[in-house]
Amino acid sequence: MDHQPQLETMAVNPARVGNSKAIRMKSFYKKLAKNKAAMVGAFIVIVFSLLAIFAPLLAPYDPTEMQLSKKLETPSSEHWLGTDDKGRDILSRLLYGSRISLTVGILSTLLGALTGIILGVVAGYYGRWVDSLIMRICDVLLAFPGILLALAIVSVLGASTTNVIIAVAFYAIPTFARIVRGSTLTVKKLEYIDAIKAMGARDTRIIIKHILPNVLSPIIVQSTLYIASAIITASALSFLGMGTKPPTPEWGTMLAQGRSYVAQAPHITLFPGLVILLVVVGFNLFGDGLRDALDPKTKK
Amino acid sequence: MSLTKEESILEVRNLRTSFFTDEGEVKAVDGVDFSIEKGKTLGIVGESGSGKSITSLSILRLLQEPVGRIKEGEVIFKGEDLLKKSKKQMMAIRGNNISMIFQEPMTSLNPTLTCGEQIAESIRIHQKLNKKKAWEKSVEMLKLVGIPSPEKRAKQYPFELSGGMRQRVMIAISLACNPELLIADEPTTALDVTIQAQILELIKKLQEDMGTSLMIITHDLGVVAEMCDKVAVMYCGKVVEYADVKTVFTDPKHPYTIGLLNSVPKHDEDVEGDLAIITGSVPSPFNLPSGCSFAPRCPSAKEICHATLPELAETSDGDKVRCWIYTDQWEKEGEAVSRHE
Amino acid sequence: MIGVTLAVFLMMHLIPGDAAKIMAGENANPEQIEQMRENLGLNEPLYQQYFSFIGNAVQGDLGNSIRTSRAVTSEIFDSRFWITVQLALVGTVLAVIFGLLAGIISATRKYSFADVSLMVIALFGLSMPNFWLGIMLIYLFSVNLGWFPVAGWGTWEHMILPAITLGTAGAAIIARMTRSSMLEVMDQDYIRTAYAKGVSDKLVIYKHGLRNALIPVVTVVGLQFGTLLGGAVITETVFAVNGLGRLVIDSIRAHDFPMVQGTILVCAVLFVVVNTMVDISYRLLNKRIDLN
Amino acid sequence: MSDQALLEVKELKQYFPIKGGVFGRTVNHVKAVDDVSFTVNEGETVSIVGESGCGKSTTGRAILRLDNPYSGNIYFQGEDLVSLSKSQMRKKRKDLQIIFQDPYASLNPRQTVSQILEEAMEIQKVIPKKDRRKKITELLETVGIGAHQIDRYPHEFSGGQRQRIGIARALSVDPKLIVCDEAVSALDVSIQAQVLNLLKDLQRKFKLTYLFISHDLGVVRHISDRIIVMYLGKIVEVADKKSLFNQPRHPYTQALLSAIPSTNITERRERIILTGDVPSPIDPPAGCRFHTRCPLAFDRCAKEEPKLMSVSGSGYQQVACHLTEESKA
Amino acid sequence: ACGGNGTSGNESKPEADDDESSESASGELVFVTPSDAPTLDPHGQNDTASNTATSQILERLTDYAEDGTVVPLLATEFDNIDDTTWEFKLREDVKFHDGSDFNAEAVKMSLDRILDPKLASPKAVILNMISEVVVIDDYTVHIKTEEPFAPMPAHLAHNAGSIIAPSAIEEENNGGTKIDENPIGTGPFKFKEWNRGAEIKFDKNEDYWGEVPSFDSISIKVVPEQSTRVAMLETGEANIMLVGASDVERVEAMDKIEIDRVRGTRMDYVSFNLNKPPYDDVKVRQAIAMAIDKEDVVKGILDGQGIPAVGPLAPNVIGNSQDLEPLPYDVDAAKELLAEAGHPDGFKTTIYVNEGSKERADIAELVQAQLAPIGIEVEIEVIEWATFLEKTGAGEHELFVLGWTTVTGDADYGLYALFHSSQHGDPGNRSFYNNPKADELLDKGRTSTDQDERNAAYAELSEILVEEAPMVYLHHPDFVHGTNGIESGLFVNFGGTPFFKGVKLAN
Ligand SMILES: Nc1ncnc2c1ncn2[C@@H]1O[C@H](COP(=O)(O)OP(=O)(O)OP(=O)(O)O)[C@@H](O)[C@H]1O
Ligand SMILES: Nc1ncnc2c1ncn2[C@@H]1O[C@H](COP(=O)(O)OP(=O)(O)OP(=O)(O)O)[C@@H](O)[C@H]1O
Ligand SMILES: [Mg+2]
Ligand SMILES: [Mg+2]
Ligand code: NI
Repeated sequence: MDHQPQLETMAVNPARVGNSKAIRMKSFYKKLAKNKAAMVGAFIVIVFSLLAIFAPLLAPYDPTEMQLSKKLETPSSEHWLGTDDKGRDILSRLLYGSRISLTVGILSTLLGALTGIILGVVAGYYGRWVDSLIMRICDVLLAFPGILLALAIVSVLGASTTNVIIAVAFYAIPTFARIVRGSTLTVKKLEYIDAIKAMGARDTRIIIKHILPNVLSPIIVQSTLYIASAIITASALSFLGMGTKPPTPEWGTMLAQGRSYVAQAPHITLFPGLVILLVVVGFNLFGDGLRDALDPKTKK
Repeated sequence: MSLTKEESILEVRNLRTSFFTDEGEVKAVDGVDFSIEKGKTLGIVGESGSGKSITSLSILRLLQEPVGRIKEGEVIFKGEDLLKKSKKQMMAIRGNNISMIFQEPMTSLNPTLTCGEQIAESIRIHQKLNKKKAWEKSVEMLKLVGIPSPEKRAKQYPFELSGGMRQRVMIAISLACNPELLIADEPTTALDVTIQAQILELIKKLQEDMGTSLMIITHDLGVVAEMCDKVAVMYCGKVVEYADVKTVFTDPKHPYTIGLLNSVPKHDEDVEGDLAIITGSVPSPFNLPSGCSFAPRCPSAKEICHATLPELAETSDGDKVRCWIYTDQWEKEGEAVSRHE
Repeated sequence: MIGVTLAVFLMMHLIPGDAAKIMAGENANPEQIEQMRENLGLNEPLYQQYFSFIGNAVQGDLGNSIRTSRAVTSEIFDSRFWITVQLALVGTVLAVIFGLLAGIISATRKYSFADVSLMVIALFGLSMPNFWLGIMLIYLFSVNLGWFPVAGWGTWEHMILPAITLGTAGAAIIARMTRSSMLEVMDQDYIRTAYAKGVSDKLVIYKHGLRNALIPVVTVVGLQFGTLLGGAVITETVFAVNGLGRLVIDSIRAHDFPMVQGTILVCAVLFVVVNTMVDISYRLLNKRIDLN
Repeated sequence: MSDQALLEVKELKQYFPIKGGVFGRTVNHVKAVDDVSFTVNEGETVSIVGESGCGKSTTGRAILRLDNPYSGNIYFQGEDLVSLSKSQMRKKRKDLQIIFQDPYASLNPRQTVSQILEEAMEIQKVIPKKDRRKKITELLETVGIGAHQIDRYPHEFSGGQRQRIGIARALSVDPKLIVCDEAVSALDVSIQAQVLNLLKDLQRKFKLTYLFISHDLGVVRHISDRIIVMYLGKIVEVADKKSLFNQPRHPYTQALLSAIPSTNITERRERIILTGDVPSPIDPPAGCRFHTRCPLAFDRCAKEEPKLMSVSGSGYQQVACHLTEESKA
Repeated sequence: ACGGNGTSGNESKPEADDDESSESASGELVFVTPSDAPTLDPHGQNDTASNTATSQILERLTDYAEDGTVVPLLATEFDNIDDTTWEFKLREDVKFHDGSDFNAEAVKMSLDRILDPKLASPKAVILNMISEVVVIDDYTVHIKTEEPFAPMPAHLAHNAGSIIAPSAIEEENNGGTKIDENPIGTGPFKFKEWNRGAEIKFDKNEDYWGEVPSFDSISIKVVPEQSTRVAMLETGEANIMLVGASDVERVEAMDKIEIDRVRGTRMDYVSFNLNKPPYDDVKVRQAIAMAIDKEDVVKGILDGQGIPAVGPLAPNVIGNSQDLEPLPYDVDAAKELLAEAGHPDGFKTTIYVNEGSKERADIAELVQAQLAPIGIEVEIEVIEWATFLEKTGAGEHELFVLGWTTVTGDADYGLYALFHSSQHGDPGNRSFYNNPKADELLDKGRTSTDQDERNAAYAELSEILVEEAPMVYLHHPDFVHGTNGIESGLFVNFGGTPFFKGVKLAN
């Protein structure tokens, strides 16, 4: 479900930002490369991205073509992962589905993160009433229990892939805004910001050149984690009939539709389920690894 | 003046502690020898990163294993090697026989326990007093360290106290069980001078009252001069000079000690013109120079200094110095060579 | 709170399309729509509508459901609200218990087999779609093992599976959170102080470590409660529990706007209340907050 | 002190609001700097000393308008900085620079040394683009960093070197006044001495004026011409170096001086140990702010605030204490 | 919130005990359904959930026997005393649940109510041929029609003919509790409580005039998730459910589960909105009809649990003709037709389908897939049942999937409401089909007392309906109920309505 992994990640620790950059930059890649879990995560993510890109080349069948005579076939050499309740090739659907699910995950995160970043930086940098206003808005957004907000948005806008993206993105905004605001507040207090201000730099320069790059790393971590939960939220929306429309082979929809066959043909839910799990785990591992690598405090 | 077991409460011999990091081994403490006489005060000075804190943590075996490890050496406390003790035995010694005050009064107290509880805790552990008795004792301790209205303060949380008060609470904790040895790691660095004066005065007074031996770690030479009987000067994990406090300030031997003393701007005498300085900077712990670590910055270094590490050897007047200058070897060497990076 | 009501209100009123038209149906003639508009008070200016909405809401009147024409408040509070609150509470309790346990075990045995396997489980718990987990639990525990009833509400047995479904993600988050918070705390100076006092490992972990590590975890529990309320939509559908979540989704599908408005408002208010409570307990737990 | 005043601070107050209550209203103020006036002449070094939290940095920041002052005037070369608009101030910043305490936090970790310096020049447009590289090399040479290190990142330097880069950045716009906020406090003694020497050098070379903020009286004695002692947002004593160290007038100054542990082993002085802590700047004590800790305090101190008054002596000295006033009367 | 938790915990305990004790006595029958009844007013919405619920508590003058014939129920006998008058003799020993007597007056009040234009009952269509109900004496009524109406007894057997207690009707008329919440009938069960969205509870009627049910109560539980329903049946938490075709095979294979299969008079269809272009063009409709492979539907979606439709009527409906020539499955021809209609590249459209029925959702998907080759891009919108009825009744749809059950087993019912121009919208003609010729034939079939003449009219009509294709007639599914823990006695009529009064629970 829509987790709130933002709470798990740190805001920038003032001591960490400038202070330990030394150890940080140099050993970042090393640390990341050493973190086996993160590498597994990265591998999973990359493989699925490639699969998504090359889905049309790789998919053996048309993902929406029904062959009712071949419904619910178990995995065979012809249909590697079997067929679903309408005789569609599950492998092909999963391959095409990766495009949609990843797009939903990534685009919604991107959209949400971007808006969140802008709001967060503005709130954190200018403070005072701007800050109060933006943070109140975020509080209000956060006050709507997770998926309810998405549901309400989808029900208002209508169910479609685009609207699912918008809905999920919407929910991401306060999360990101808060993190960025927090980081901005700490970065803002650092002396190099004052130094450049004393130089006579304009606010825009300070924000774009000096604050943004230094608040980005928690955002990157958060994004990878959020992509994972976006995929799950999207699939939950599908379950409730408010997600992407059939016959779009979105993973969540596949999982939701196949659930009546859990007992007689487990493979048609097993595979989408596994794939969601794998990708989400992949993003999570990668995100965790990124966080650890970016956090100079982790030893070993 | 040789040190024997009878008069010294703590004797550290050839202590070596390393950290094993991604970048390689950091020899944080690399051969440290000193001893503390009963009831006396030893000061350890040196620049940041010279291994002062790690030395003290090694004594109490409080290093973060497995990253940091004591590789060799002996820590003889009252005739027994602490490094050979079991975990349980160590627990009984910590806080009871040897206790410690840390640098940061802000972060060294548990924010979720009241000051009284934190003092009472070590009393209950070591003196097996019941809750009420321990509490009374801890209030008494607070009074002893000069905190006004101690009953009230005992019930407060650390955040409700100022930095100076917190450091007093730390002192109360560490002295609660009448330790024989108190290790104070930069006890006043985070405090203002007027507060620092209060705390140093307090420590001195309590030490006299209780007869505690004291080991003070600091980078402030003034503090050493005011507080200590003996001084160990550290550089890059090694003791480079170990002597009586008077000797160190009036007749320093090691070029590093000399440089250090000269580069401190003094508030009580006028220095015209520029300060005397030590050129260069402390080498990276990953990349220590061969030979004497101070050689690259040393104005009088010769070839042998760059090549071979000198021993910590006794000079004629009883000081111990780790420097070739005070060996017979020195005369045989040629001109000074400097190898500045 | 005002923001919340305003947001709920605006969401329902500023959406593309005319509520009256939607409610009156597409083929309705203009008079009918006008009539509907009047009934709903939609031809008053927006701010006035908002104030009457607030005025009524304060008096406990959230309007009448279009679907059942009963009062929204009685639809919500007669039983559904309590069912969902119960479910969410039990879910939270489960999540907290298991999350904390796992987190502590993991943190104290860093990089051990137990740690790694617990964290892998937590990761899976985090990655598992709710409904899928629910269906799997039904098949495993109800159909195959027969331990719990499949669906419905009433006895504590009914609560277990939905609560597990609901709490799993929370437990996973809490476990991960506890672990990292615990590890961070164990790095603090005051832990070293405790060791230097001669405190035993166990006592250091539970008395000094856990107490401080819990502080950030408590906030998560509060926020988790909101997520749980959201998750109730799914859980209640899978387990045929007639709570708020079902009401929301049914109302959304039926375009029963007063009902959607009411339920979402109630959820949001509940969330805010819970978080305020968490905030207070947080303060009690950690008086440092007062300083900032 | 015949020089024309480069900087004149008049009745500067800096109150920070404390938000509280349900609606985040301002419930109180931190009176960080409370009615402070002083002048800095061209080419001299004026230091501000005092305990932590007494308002030293706040004063420095207010002068540079990093935080806008609550009230008061700041005349720089006769022009009131407080009345300048944001963009006018931006132009003025060329003449006023600041060096910070933390050699880690004061440089953007994502910029190379040359980028840091170039950006400074770009903002103030002091040097045409094509000459910048040359100027950067010169600057670095001046502060003692080799030209081969021009494209390195801050983390590749030691603390002392980083502080030098900070100094180079401040110099890059040819300022007249540099505020050094604890510029050497974070450095090890051996490095601190190097940087102090450098600062002195530069002052001679570029005719700089320093406003030097520090809590280390040793450092202050070494570098300053005149010294301002602050306590809890107020100036308690202003004097030239000699007068201050040889004949401190204010009881606080005296206590401060005597509290510093001395390396002079042979001559032990009697120390004045103050009791208690510095009171909170939110509710400072009435009357003389030091009276709660002053060993010499008497009735009047609790009631009446002493004014800063000149005292006769060998040099320039001003004290805010009823004692000196009474002894004079 | 802690308090809330505590108290409700306490509350739930005794409840649990109650459940157990009552179960051991003689038990509760649990029927699970995907969606709640919109109403418990037998004159309200005409949908399966409402009909199933109200059929247990309210009775009609007549009833359908297992073989499809009409038999007396609350009447003892009925007769056609002249062309336009039916005489019904009533049972004398019957009391309503509130203790009042069942009599002719009650019959008149109930029938008048459903015919009352102010009530605007969606079910009025079933009985609106009645012109007057005349009370002859306490236990005799005459039901008069304008025109001769042959299938009158069959119509009165429908749920719409339910007789409601006069007290309840009066209470509603006086502004009191609505029938919806206070349905009082004569049936073997009486209304106990309705937890909207979750559960409807009926208790057995101890004073039932017939054989008193052998068990205590019925619980109709709303369980939206199909897999949850199946799981409940499997564990015995539910006794009866309508098994979706896709689950039949699996449910059949389960240990304790019995299967009850009834060939239905139901016809599932995809309907057009003839008021909305392009569906006002017969060619478009034909094209779509020809692009859909009904064999596929039966095999793929019904899993063989049904038969493909040739026309609008199932083979067991009186008046059907099975030698119709259905529009062939011919994708190329369909394309051509579409091109002729001016849509060579197809178009975009939306299909509505109600939530909770996997079959219909599947049909929608299949339609979507099968229309894709002729260029029609279909978007599926899943809508909650009550809203679905509202929207399609109001003609907001373009396409929708729905079924029609000929509950009277007579062609008149199977066709009149769906295709007569007087029945637009809610009454049944949701395709807004409007053809005077069809109206004429429908009227003829309705009024003629000669069955041959009727058959001829319906045959001709069926051909027109196939040609004009106001909807795509897909198939006639079987009604398959799965039962667990039931010994005997479940009766499901050809309309798919289950009757629980005769059920014997297993121990
Ligand atoms: N946990 C650790 N991992 C790796 N290296 C460490 C760790 N702790 C300390 N070190 C290294 O050990 C060396 C000695 O550190 P130590 O803390 O003893 O210095 P110090 O003399 O106490 O300095 P300071 O005056 O700054 O407190 C330093 O080079 C430091 O980088
Ligand atoms: N932005 C701010 N908001 C609120 N209070 C502030 C702010 N900046 C400083 N203060 C308060 O003003 C007082 C003076 O602070 P300032 O930083 O000027 O002290 P300082 O003399 O520089 O101390 P230090 O030696 O620790 O640097 C302190 O009590 C501080 O807490
Ligand atoms: Mg240290
Ligand atoms: Mg400062
Ligand atoms: Ni509670």
